[in-house]
Amino acid sequence: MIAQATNFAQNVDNTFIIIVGICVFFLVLITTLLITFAIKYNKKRNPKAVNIHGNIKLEIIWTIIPTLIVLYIFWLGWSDYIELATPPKDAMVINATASMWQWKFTYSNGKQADTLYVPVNENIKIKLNSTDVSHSFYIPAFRIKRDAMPNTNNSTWFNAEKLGSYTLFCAEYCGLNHSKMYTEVKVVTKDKFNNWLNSE
Amino acid sequence: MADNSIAISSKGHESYIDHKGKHSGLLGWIFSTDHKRIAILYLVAISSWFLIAVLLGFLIRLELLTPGETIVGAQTYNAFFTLHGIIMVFLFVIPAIPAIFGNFFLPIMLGAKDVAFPRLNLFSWYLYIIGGIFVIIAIFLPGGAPDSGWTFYIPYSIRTSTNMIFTLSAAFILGFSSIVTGLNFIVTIHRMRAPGMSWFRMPLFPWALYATGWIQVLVTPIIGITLLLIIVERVFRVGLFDPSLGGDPVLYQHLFWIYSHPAVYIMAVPAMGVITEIITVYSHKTIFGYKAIAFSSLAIALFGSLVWGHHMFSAGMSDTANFIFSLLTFLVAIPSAIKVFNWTATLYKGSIDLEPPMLYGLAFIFLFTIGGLTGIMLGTLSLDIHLTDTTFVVGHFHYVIFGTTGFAFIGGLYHWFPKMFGRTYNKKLAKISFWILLVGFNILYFPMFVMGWLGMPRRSYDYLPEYQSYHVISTIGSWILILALIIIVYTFIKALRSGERTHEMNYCGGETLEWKVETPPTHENFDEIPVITGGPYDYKQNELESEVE
Amino acid sequence: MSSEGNVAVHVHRDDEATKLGMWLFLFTELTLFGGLFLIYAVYRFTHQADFHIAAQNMDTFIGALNTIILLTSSLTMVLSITAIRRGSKKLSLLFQGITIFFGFIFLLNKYFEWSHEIHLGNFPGSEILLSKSQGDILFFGLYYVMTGLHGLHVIIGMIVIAIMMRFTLKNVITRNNNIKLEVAGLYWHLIDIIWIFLFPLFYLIS
Amino acid sequence: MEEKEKHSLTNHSYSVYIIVWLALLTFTAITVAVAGINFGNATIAIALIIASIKTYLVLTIFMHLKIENNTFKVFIIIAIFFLIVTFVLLFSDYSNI
Repeated sequence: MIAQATNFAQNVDNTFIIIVGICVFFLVLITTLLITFAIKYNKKRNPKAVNIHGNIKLEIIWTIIPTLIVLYIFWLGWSDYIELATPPKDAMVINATASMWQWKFTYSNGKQADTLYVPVNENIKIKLNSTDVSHSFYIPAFRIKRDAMPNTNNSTWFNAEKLGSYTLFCAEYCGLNHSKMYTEVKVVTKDKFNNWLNSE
Repeated sequence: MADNSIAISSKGHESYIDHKGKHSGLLGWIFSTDHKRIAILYLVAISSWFLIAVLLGFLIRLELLTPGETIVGAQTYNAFFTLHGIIMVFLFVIPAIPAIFGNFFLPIMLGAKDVAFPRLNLFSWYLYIIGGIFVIIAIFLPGGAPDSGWTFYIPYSIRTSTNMIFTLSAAFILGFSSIVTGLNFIVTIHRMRAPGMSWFRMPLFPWALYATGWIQVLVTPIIGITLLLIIVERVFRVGLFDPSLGGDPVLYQHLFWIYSHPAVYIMAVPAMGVITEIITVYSHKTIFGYKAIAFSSLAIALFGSLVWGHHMFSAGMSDTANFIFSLLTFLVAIPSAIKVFNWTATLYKGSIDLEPPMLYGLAFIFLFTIGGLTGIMLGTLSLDIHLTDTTFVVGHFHYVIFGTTGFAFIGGLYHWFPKMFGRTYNKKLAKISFWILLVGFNILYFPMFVMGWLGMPRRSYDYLPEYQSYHVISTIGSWILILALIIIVYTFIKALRSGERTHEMNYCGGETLEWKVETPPTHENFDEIPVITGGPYDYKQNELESEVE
Repeated sequence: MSSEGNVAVHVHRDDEATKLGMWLFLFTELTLFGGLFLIYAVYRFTHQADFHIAAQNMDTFIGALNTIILLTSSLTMVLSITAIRRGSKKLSLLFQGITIFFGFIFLLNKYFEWSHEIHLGNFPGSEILLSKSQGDILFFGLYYVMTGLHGLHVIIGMIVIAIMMRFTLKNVITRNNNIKLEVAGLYWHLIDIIWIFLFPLFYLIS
Repeated sequence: MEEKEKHSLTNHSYSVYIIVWLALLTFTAITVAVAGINFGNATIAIALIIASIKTYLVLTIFMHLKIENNTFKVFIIIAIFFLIVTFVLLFSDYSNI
């Protein structure tokens, strides 16, 4: 299973499980009905069909129930999303610059790196920029993704809670070596991070 | 339709295939304005493109069998998936059902002799062919095959040195062809219905085509102008979208998806129409909730045109836009759900004949349900952020597009093949290939959901070893699917060449007008235009027998 | 609507269908330009000041003159239909001719306007334009594309009317069968409508 | 009333068209005159409203929409509705509410 390295990731996974549950229920329901009807009302067993033109009550039920369910799901998604869309004010800012086909991260003190080093349990805001075409900043373990484009000001944020090293992809097709455009996020302790940041 | 006393056909008339017009031989086909002949022209052209695109898809899967280079380099792979997308979308899925079955059966189902503008109809086929030729030119011109992905995202599509201009022109011309077909169908439905056929006595396949026609007419020009602007931008360096000239790449995405999302409904709604016909015919009973299905087609067309933004949740739209587009997206789920429930309810107390078309009909409902439910996951904002641009999306739209349009296309072809050609096919082979196809399909596309959830980006030539097992399963699935398609193609070609001849008018017990004309239909379909006195799916014999009971 | 649908079957010629088809085609033109108007609206919204300044390059007089020319050509177009319906073939031909003439004058004006801008260096890819602000580049990009596409439509419209003149001469278009002229007129009026919007958006915002 | 108008138009009087043409010219003059006055953000709105009125005149009289049956009117409404909704939805991304 995929790592859950942020609190946000846990929320997303919970939502995912709820929705998968609803979806599996409906899929099983429809499939069971299809198979049951196909067997029970097969031509051999049931040579005479009965015309049923419709049933207003049923129509209303199966309009209203899905409506309520999808509105509920919408709300789940929106409430998680709005958290992701509003970075905390105190977040530490890192500039991420995408170019064909590599990432470059610039820290507030001017230090640059190809690998994204971040301290654990700290709000990090990533400001995204691109020097050429569209790219997308994607860390599956954090469940975040945001496109990096020239001439636009996109950003995203996260708070990594687990130490470790995670993959960072470019998720938007960007040409020849798009698939090679990945690097690592290293979540390290605060001390280690400060040492690294101030080294050299 | 219930009135069988009208002599719609008189035996012994030559069919449209044998009809002698102004020209003979091949010219009699490519200059014919007969809607049925045009449908056959489309069938030949579209099927050929389909097979080419399938081959490309097969090669893509083969390349992904192992990380790194398996059979081709990255540039070739990028061209493969770009062409696979362009050909499948613009040359197969969008035209397939309207241009083939719509052209062939819409006038017949309405009780008309032809579409409203027969010459325009032929013209649209020529546009299709010219569009196809442009794609071929784009592949073989020295600059190299296009590698921008079928979405032509700015700025990449301006920067790449490959043959974008021909590719974009191809899409532009094909869009025009699609508009002409849609326009023709709308007018045909308004003006050519047989006497007595009110709107609610019209079969549901025409209803679906009507809804589709409106989407085609209203949204296709927007992609037309957008693609034209990329050409202008490439040739004259006019500042429109290019960020280096101040343009906004997100605005390009908006304009692209204003068309391309409704395009999904141009693909799916006619397929739903085909499936509705199949379900009722092989259940031998009337459709459950006729009006609900008719209106849900319109509702899907309407809402479907308003949800394009859900392709761009991670692109940096405002939160307001994300909120609105996510909410509207969920509203599309409702008419889709209504359709699924109505189809399922139609089976209840039917007399179900598991002929090959019906198998495709049932599989359609199953696959569409999976496609729709995964669509709900993608419409959910927080999940979409994680899942977009991964193979989850690839799996989702293959379930939705192959699972609906593809299955409806093959199913519809089985359903109407004897009517169109006057020959029968090998049903056993058709059933065997169906099951292989269904198994292969799921093995091919289901792992994409899992991979996508685990973070595998789409359009990637290379991947990390941790994803390999899923890729291997998926690729094996593609082999099974290809095997099924080979059997299917063999079945049809064999049926065409040496299938048993049949002139049975109503070989499946249908009630709509195409079952009351000759097999194959005559040049002008009807000797005398029928007068309609009842609904399209009355199945009178059911009611008579139940009264006797 | 359903009752009218039946007439079509019996009458060989269905003017109603032709008109419906034409209107649907006009909708495709409408959304074709609609896409451009969408782009214009967004860029004007995001670069308001730049657009104001850029629009000062436009000559309101020529714009207004062209508006009057097109409106008048619309009048002569509709008068030509009236004339043929009244049975005066010559008058109809005269009005069609005047319409084409006005179209030509419109294009001539456009030509002088474009050459003037190009002379000033306000054309795509020119170094003068590239040195200006992003809003300027976008404004002129849209200006050339939108008026250019519109001009293309004027040319197509003129060709269509020329064909209609031929039809009128050959009595294909007659007092009782003038649907072709009618739909050609619809097309010409649509071109007029688009200009009605282009005019304030490019000439009157400075 | 409508029957009468239909009659007058199909009876091919030139005068209606000339009156409408004069009205269109007047509106053009107004829009140019008004553009000189600075209304701030309302300037563009006024210009577009005048353009819409002119469009309405061209649609109903020159394009004979007034005497067409309802199908045509519904068609136009669908097309314009589609365009307006598209504008509104697109601007949900650009105006920061």
